[in-house]
Amino acid sequence: MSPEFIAGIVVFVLAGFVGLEVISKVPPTLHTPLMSGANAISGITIVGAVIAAGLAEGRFATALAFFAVVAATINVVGGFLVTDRMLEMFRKRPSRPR
Amino acid sequence: MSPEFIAGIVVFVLAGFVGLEVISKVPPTLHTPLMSGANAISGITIVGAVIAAGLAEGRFATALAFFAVVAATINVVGGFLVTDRMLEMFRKRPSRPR
Amino acid sequence: MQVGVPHQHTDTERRTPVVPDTVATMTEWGWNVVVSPGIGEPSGIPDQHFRDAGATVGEEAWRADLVLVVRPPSPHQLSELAPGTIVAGFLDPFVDVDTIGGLCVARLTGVALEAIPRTTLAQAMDALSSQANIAGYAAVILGSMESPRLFPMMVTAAGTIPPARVLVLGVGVAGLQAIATAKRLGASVYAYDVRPETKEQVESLGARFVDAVTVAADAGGYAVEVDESAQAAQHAALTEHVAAADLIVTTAQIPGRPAPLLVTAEMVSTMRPGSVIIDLAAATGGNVAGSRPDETVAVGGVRLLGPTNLASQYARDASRMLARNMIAMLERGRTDDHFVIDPEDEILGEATVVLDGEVLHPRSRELLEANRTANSEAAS
Amino acid sequence: MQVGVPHQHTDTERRTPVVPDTVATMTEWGWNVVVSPGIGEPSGIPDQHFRDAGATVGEEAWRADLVLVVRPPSPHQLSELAPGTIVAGFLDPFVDVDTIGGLCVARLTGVALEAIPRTTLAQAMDALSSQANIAGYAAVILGSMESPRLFPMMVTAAGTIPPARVLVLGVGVAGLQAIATAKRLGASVYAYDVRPETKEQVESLGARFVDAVTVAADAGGYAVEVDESAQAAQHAALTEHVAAADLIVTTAQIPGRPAPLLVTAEMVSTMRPGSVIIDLAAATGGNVAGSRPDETVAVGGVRLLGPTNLASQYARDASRMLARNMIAMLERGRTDDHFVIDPEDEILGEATVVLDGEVLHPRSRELLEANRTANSEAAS
Amino acid sequence: MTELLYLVAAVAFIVGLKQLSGPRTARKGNAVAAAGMFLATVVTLVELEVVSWRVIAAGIAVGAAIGAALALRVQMTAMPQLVAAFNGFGGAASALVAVYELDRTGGGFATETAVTVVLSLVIGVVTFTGSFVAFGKLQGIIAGRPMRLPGGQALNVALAATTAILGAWAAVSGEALPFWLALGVASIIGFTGVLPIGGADMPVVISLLNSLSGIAASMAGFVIGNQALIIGGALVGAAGLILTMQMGEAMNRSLGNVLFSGFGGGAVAVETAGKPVNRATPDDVAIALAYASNVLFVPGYGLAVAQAQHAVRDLAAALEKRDIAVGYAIHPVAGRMPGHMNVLLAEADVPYEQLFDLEQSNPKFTQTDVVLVIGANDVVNPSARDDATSPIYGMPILEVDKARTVVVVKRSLSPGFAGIDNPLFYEPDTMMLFADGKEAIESVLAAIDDV
Amino acid sequence: MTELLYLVAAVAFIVGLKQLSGPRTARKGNAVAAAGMFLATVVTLVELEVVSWRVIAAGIAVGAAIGAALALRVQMTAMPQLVAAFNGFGGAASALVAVYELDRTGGGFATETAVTVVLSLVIGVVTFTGSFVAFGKLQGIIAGRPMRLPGGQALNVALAATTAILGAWAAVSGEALPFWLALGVASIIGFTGVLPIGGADMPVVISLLNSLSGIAASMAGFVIGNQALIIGGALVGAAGLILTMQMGEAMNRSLGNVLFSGFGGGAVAVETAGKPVNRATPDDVAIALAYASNVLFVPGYGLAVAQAQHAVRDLAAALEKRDIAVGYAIHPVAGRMPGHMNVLLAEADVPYEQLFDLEQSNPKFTQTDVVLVIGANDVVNPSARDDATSPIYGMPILEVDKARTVVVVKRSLSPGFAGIDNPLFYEPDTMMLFADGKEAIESVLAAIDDV
Ligand SMILES: NC(=O)c1ccc[n+]([C@@H]2O[C@H](COP(=O)([O-])OP(=O)(O)OC[C@H]3O[C@@H](n4cnc5c(N)ncnc54)[C@H](OP(=O)(O)O)[C@@H]3O)[C@@H](O)[C@H]2O)c1
Ligand SMILES: NC(=O)c1ccc[n+]([C@@H]2O[C@H](COP(=O)([O-])OP(=O)(O)OC[C@H]3O[C@@H](n4cnc5c(N)ncnc54)[C@H](OP(=O)(O)O)[C@@H]3O)[C@@H](O)[C@H]2O)c1
Ligand SMILES: NC(=O)c1ccc[n+]([C@@H]2O[C@H](COP(=O)([O-])OP(=O)(O)OC[C@H]3O[C@@H](n4cnc5c(N)ncnc54)[C@H](O)[C@@H]3O)[C@@H](O)[C@H]2O)c1
Ligand SMILES: NC(=O)c1ccc[n+]([C@@H]2O[C@H](COP(=O)([O-])OP(=O)(O)OC[C@H]3O[C@@H](n4cnc5c(N)ncnc54)[C@H](O)[C@@H]3O)[C@@H](O)[C@H]2O)c1
Repeated sequence: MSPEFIAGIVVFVLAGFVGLEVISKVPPTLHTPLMSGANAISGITIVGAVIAAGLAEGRFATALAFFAVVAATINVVGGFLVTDRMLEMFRKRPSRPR
Repeated sequence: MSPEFIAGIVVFVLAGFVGLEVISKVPPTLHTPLMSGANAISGITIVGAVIAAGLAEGRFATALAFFAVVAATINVVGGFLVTDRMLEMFRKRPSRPR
Repeated sequence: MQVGVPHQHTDTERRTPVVPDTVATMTEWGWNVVVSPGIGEPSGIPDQHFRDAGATVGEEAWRADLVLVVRPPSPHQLSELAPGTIVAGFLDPFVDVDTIGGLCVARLTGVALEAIPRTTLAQAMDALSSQANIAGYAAVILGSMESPRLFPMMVTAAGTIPPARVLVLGVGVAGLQAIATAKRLGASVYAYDVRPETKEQVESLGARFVDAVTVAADAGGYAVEVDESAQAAQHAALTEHVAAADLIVTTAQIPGRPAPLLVTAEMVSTMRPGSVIIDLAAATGGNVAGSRPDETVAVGGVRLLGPTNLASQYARDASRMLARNMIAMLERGRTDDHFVIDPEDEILGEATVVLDGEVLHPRSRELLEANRTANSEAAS
Repeated sequence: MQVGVPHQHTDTERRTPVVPDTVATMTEWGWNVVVSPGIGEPSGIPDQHFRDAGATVGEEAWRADLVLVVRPPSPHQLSELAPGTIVAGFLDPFVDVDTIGGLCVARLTGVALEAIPRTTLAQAMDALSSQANIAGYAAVILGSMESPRLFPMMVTAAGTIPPARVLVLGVGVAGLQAIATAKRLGASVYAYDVRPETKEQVESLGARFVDAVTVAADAGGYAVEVDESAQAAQHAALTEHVAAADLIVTTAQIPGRPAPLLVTAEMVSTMRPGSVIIDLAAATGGNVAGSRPDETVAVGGVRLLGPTNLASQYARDASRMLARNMIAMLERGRTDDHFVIDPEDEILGEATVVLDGEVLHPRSRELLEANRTANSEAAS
Repeated sequence: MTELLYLVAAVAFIVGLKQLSGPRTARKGNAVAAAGMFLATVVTLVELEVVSWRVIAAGIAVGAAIGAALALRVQMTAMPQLVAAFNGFGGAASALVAVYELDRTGGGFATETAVTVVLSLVIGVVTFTGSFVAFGKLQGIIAGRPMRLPGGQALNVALAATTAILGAWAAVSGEALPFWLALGVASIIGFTGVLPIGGADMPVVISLLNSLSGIAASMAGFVIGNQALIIGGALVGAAGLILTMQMGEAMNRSLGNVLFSGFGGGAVAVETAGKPVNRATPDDVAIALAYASNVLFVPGYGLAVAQAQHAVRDLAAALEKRDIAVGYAIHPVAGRMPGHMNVLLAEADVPYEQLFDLEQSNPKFTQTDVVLVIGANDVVNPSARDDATSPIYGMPILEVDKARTVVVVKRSLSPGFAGIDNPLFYEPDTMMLFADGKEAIESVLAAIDDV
Repeated sequence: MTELLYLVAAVAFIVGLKQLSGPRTARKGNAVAAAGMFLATVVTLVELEVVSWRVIAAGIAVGAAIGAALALRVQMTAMPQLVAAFNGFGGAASALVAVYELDRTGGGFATETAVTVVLSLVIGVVTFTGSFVAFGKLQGIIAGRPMRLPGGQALNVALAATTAILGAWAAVSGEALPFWLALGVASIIGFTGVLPIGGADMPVVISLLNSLSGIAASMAGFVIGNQALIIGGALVGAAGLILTMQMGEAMNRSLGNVLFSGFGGGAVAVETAGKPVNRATPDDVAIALAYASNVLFVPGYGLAVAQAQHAVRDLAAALEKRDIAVGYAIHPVAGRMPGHMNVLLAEADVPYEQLFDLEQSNPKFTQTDVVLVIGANDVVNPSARDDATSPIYGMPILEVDKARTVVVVKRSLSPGFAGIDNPLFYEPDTMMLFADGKEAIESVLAAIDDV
């Protein structure tokens, strides 16, 4: 195995632990927003897609890369936006007549 | 910066986050044992000391390496043992007359 | 319309069927209210307060279209009323044959609070409940006065006083309030009722339920009579609890039937001297052997009290609640400035035991007929 | 040693200074106890129980080495006792000059429970506390019987009954128990005392303290008399609370002085008709203008009760606690099978107001001398 | 330098995730994570030796337009399926990256790289197809009830085994074919794995697929040798797993149970007479309370049965500490005797000033953020007001349905003393917390400390 | 392969640390971490191209002997200083490794490596000297009270600045001298930094030094290019920091306060009349209760003042849920009126069967694991039994001092009604929890859920 690959494994394991530990007890009301936010983060694959698109040569490769970028961007942009919408409710309501 | 050095920084940051997150609220009774256990882990420098000792050539270098190994070993062996002693109290007492 | 509230106080009756608040409401409706002087005195309501609310204070309270009463008027009083007069209040329509007879003879209309159905809807008019509630409270206060024991537990420099033990038999409205009051005072409370659902209710007040015979209630939520073997089983289960009690409050009733005997003379004899029994069912025969209405009977060292109108002791609040029940009932029949009875109404219709001299309620009719039969048998 | 427990019951006295438990202890000590017949009846203790504990039941209770009493014997009774006899119990040694005189004349020894010091150490013998405690409870029960109001708040179908408002003036032992009992019954309780530390104590029972003049207590923890301007300020601060109260219980006392006047006639007149005042200080002049010992006085619609011996109502527990106090005191003086008084003892020495005809307690001596002066002045 | 900037982005993800898991910080956390993503993308673009900017620009423009439109248009109630769809795209992107590499190299990878290529292909495509099946179920395009497949779970086991064998072949052979075959077989697993699961369990499934899409991204990171992907993907993979387990717990189902039982077709423990109710957990109630500015408690007979008075008083005290105004609305016939509630609340030392009777309470409800009904039923039954055929029509009630949110604590949907059903329970603004009154209030109290 | 085995060791450290922070798993966690350390060491030895085994063997033998001897001999009360000493050795080892590299290379490092060499030298030596000063203070070799230095904090600032400048010089120059100078100056900081801090604050200081020794190890890892050191050191550095902050919090002191105020010379908020008391936190009490098999509550006037009756009842219920037997010992004159405690406990619905009076209670105490005294004072004062000169000599008391552990909850050491001091508070088996009764019990209740 290449040193980079091994370094990758080390990083993978450590990041995994961070992921496990960073989430403590989450109130159920936050389950969906948290899932949605995490999902948007998994759109990091956009970086891969962009790299591929930047280097792509040939019809098929370009098409692949294009779709990869589109898909990843949908995930990222849509994901963060929708999460924010869901979280709008977490603003303290002022006392008000209805 | 060498790639290894950068990889080291990445690993350092991630491990740091794991360290921050892995300790949640600790009851005060466990403060000292936890400190002691963590302290024993910081004796990981024994690995460095051993490497140095294995490669050391020359009086001064050997002496340095020797003392490094001694100091690190004290930290590791003493640290884990004393932690264990402190933790002996965490065994549930059975009902008993005194 | 003319409304009269006559003076009816006796040794055991201190309530009024109106309070200044409800008088003000009737005045607002355009009704003229006349109250007898001094009627509010035991409740701490001076005549002036009634005047301020719009009433006239005077002696002509019996001369009215609607007469409000806290107990059945005498046959003589009824006979002096103008035909068509409505008499509303406690009329004891299923027991007091004279009153029913009197209403018929004088061609009056009688609206009995006792005949209001015990439904969720009619609760605001349910004077039996409101007064039983007070009676339950009163029984425990009276019992704690009569008892030589302190009710709460006290650990003191002069020794530890254990909590008094209170047993409540019959857990209807009065029984529940008795439990609550005894618990408040710190007593250790046990209770029993024949209806099974009362177990949960007893426990919801933090008291302990005595497990003995239980029999499901009838459709109206009232208890049914139990047979002899079941009664024997009741007695057996209750014996130890009776013997251990410092105070017993009994409230068990079965509508239309004599009160069940729950504590026999033998059981009373096992009680510690100084113990007290308050039998709230004394008027209908009593739950305790030897109890007599409105008397105190000593049996060995045990005292048996049979108060029949304890609620009246707390005249101010009893009157306040009674007046609220009354006004809720009147409001149901009010049209413009009149009080009109619709015999088909599910509440007022039920409560109107006699309409213009005609007996409407089947149980009152039964009572009259039974009485006639008895009279004619006696005569023959 | 011969111990006698004579019958002393009156209308207002139902207690005994011994119960079977303490008789058994004395018997164990080798003392012979004689109790008058029927002495335990109001407490629900049959004579047989005393016998079972080792006592003789008989009439010769006055002929003993040690006579235990629940109230001062009459001078006549004292004069018949053999010289040297010890009389122990409530002797009213700072007020009742006849008793002190009687003890001297007959050359007796008097051990007064009233003279036991109120120290932490002597608490087991502190009968004033144990009886005041019961009196505080009794005052509230009595008040709730007399009041036309229910004490707890009740939200019901027949309207909302607000909680009764109870005002407790003087927060010593009796006052605290009165507060606790009224709170238990669900009343809304306010209290006031002149000693500042009582604020915390009142709040520790969940009641509200009325902020008015406070003055630090004397070294013994007793209140001191306040001057006229302070008294006026007290009255001003209390006026609104008096007017709002359904029940007032007053317990304020100053040792050796007449009870302070806390509720003036004018303040009484502002109260709602039907309100009740229980003045536990009536015997020493009363905290309320117009109250009279052991009588009920009606002022407008307000009733003033001045019971002087409420504890005795709860004869069983009052006797039980009193007997425990008594036995603790006797134990302190017991040597083998005798009861010996060491005038130097910090507790028994204090309590022995008269020793073999000689007055030891300074306050009793003052009393006697004041009386002699008054007599001689009257004579001259 | 790139690597260190990627590290900064990774730190933003970590901080963002942490903040997303607390109600107070969640919004900020989302923004922080988004900023990290922006940084990572910009760094990539800057560092890149680009052949064609056109493809990238077009791809980002199209993707951003679609994503934004969906995110901003869709109704709140359709959120879960939207997340599923987004997740599917994420999985697809990872798979596409791997396909691209496969296409570029023709399959001649080092063994360990080949393993990661297979993993990112397989996991990516399973996420893709699985997410769209979940989307379809929630959106109603595919029937929500569990679908029985021929062969049942055996089919899935067979498919998984086939994929594994194909993967092994790919890793050792250096040929492209087995990669493609593995991709094909795995794409079926998305269907066969999710179709048998009922609609009610979909949120848990989506969360699991979300975790998988993280792993896929991480594997894609190995494929193209990019640490940003490895770290970000691993983070989401692990965090998503924890979240999935917590969601299962909240529904009282283990993960295995959800995936393999096939029974989650809306099988709720309580019979809701066909009508849907909003079942709440103590945490939901705690959040509703914590974000209210005033709260009214409505006690009933169930409070007495559960002896929950002390717990309620404790909860009220906790709310007051947070400057939330509390009161108690007492119906005249709540409980089983006159003054029943008064006895209990006095025992728990609730100050009389906080008690309101019917006349005082009813005007308050329209101004009340949360009404907490504890074991009351008949006295809050709107049919007494609205339904002339109801046996209790005409009885005055506490009009709790006028409040912004109503929480009802009782053990089931069974009726009260009057024996009639209560339409309040099925209102959209009503949350039902099914539990014994005392236990329920105690758990809400425990949960409120964490909000 | 070495790297992956190091990774396994790192995972063991992570798991070990996590388990160490919970009472139930702490012992296991320690073992797991130790196993990780063993693995890392063995892997190193196996992979090493050794010049001389002798030095290694001798070093390990000597170190293990010393470490084991110290760990097993020292008394429980001397644990904190022992930890300090061990920590000092750890710091020294890291510094020595860096010195060794410096010696080997003569200072010609790449800039970034030079920075890490400086850091491991400096941090290592500060840890070393600082730890031994802390050790000396706790062991009584150096005076425990804060020592004022000439120049105060300015001196430390100056020293730190000098070190930084020397470090910068070292990083750019490629010469050995600045390294040595930095080492020298930094070794002084260990003294000047810790001497001004009072003995009472030493545990926090040791924890901080522990965190620093982790960083030193991590830097040493960079120096010799070993990931095991980087990861392990970073873990401890971060975890130690969190722990340090929590310890400061438990003592109500911020970290800055501890380091720079110089007032921690046993400056406890409560006047202890010269005698030491064991101050406990709610968590300590929670653990003591959770590991008991029976508990007696002793209420006094303070319970009434604090109106803590409901809280106590809740705590009792929580203990009963854990199968711990509870009861209440009521002294005849507890409170300010006869039956005072009864009123309150009845209000809180404590069953009468759980109440024991003086005669019933006293035989129980010797069998009782934990007695929780809440706002009682005179009635548990042993001088009434033991001290014939006491004004309350002869009063019967609740003999709580016979129990295994006594916890006293009150706001201060001030006396009760009788106005006299209470020797119970200074007993070694007594823990004092200084707080308002209600708040104290509520925090204990909150803490017990986490045990
Ligand atoms: N106040 C009076 O004087 C009086 C007298 C007699 C009758 N009533 C009648 O009683 C009724 C009172 O109304 P209400 O709203 O107070 O009570 P309700 O309508 O009887 O409803 C009580 C509810 O409490 C729930 N419950 C029971 N035990 C529980 C527990 N341990 N934990 C949580 N919930 C529990 C029950 O639902 P689950 O089983 O689903 O938990 C039930 O639906 C009225 O119909 C009134 O007319 C009143
Ligand atoms: N029972 C009776 O009838 C009666 C009558 C009169 C006198 N006494 C006397 O009163 C004493 C009773 O003994 P005790 O042990 O119950 O009480 P105590 O000796 O008076 O002690 C009470 C303790 O409670 C603490 N405290 C006060 N408020 C508190 C709060 N909010 N939270 C926590 N702790 C609080 C106080 O310490 P901090 O200030 O440090 O918090 C005080 O030391 C005896 O001396 C007895 O003789 C009794
Ligand atoms: N719908 C409403 O809102 C409403 C209002 C008030 C009362 N009620 C119901 O009406 C019913 C009767 O109440 P009540 O107080 O007028 O009852 P009651 O006065 O007729 O009887 C008192 C109690 O005695 C009990 N009893 C009878 N025979 C007994 C026996 N042999 N042994 C033991 N106990 C015996 C009864 O079960 C009853 O609980 C109850 O179910 C009550 O809940 C309903
Ligand atoms: N050491 C002990 O253990 C012990 C035992 C019992 C009583 N005590 C103490 O003895 C003291 C007296 O108790 P007591 O019940 O016998 O008192 P008491 O009967 O002499 O007086 C009753 C109360 O009236 C109050 N009072 C007097 N003048 C007043 C005025 N002008 N306005 C308002 N209130 C006034 C007093 O402060 C006192 O609280 C208290 O401090 C009590 O705590 C101590």
